[in-house]
Amino acid sequence: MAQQKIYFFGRLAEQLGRSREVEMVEEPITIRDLRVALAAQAVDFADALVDPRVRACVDGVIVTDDALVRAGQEIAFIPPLSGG
Amino acid sequence: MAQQKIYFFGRLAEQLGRSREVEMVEEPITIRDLRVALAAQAVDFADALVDPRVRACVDGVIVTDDALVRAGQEIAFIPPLSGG
Amino acid sequence: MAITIRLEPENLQPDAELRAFITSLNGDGAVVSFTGLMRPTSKEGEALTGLFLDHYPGMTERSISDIATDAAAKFAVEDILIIHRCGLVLPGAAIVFVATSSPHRRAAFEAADYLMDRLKSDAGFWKREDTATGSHWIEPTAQDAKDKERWSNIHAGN
Amino acid sequence: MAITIRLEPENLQPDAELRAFITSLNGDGAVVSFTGLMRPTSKEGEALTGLFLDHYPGMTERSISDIATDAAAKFAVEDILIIHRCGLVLPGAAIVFVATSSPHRRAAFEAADYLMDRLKSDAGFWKREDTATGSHWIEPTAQDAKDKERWSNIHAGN
Repeated sequence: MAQQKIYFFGRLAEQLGRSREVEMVEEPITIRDLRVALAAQAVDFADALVDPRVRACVDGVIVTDDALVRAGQEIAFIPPLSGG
Repeated sequence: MAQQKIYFFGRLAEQLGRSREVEMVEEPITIRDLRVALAAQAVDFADALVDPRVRACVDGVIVTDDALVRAGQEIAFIPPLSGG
Repeated sequence: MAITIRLEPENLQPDAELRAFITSLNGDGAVVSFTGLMRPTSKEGEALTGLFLDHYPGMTERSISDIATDAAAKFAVEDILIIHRCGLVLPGAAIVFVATSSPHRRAAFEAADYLMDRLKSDAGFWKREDTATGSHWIEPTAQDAKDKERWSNIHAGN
Repeated sequence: MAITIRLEPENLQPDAELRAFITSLNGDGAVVSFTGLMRPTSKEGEALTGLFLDHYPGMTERSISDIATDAAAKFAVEDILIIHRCGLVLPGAAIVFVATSSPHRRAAFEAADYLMDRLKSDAGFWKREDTATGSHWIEPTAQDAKDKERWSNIHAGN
């Protein structure tokens, strides 16, 4: 089972820290399933992960919940952008 | 008969110099009559004075040919403005 | 044609940036700049002690670069410079500096205006307003979305 | 609200002017600047050695001041700065620098755009283009008149 770093930005980074090490229980996995798996592992960021306004980024690109992700890719969860 | 300085700008200043001393044969006088009087006194700027695109300024304000001017006011003839 | 993008973590000096931009030009006649300064109060009128801009390295630069590329495609501009602060900005300090150049001024004005509307809604930042009594994270406003929409129906063929 | 107008006979430095303008602001968030640089060729493509701007002291300043006052009445801007070269300008040097500030960027952009359109057609200058083989005086173009007209039907009620 691979260790995986998950990054957070904005409000989420303030609440949860800049990143967390989690277990990738299976892979490839959809973002939708990853949210559920991570929420079970890390109770304190369950709220963030189930909020549909919080979106996932894979390798720096915002993706939908259907996107597949593998261990070793850069994974982040981000709140709505504020703009510049 | 009063001495009067007439100023020129742009192309006219290049052709005629920055200013000329002339005689105010009568006053007040309309710009229209002043053009004729000055053209008779100063042959080299007759062409400039009869050109309708060359306009008169009195005390720094562009005026029509009907405007009356007196000796002692600041009088200038200007070619069309180039803008900034 | 040159596009330059920079995230500035420390101190953004609009005058030095304008000088460097003008010095780098190659015969263009028109330069438009926009400087966005941190206002000392929030939209609600609270006094602000700071504005924190969080960013996602790589993703944020790409979001700005995409905006600049879109502007270059839409308008007949020669050079585009975008410098955006990240980190903590203090009241009165510059948050963003944008400069555009073109042979004629219309394109330079339009491109700078467009860049700002896009940056305001699409740049990859998370902003937190700090007051003496607390802080809160802010989201794009309806006005930002409306400003961006100004550009959706024009220049469509360009 | 402050309007500042200056004729500059020697050397116009956009960066220093932008710095001074920003330093003088009182909490405004948006600053737009326009810098007009002398292009090295005429509209007809001849290489230029210089551009001479003749002016009528007093009248020229008043023409610029009137334009600034009109802009202040039309747009919700706070401060307006216009610095215009007079005398001999060399290729690549700045001819005009305009800066506007306002709480929100739309007014600052519109006012700067308006000021330039008006200055181009209504500022009290006579311009002579110098080439290696001679020089000629230039008159406002049809494009300048058209640019100025852009503003005649909008903001009529403001």
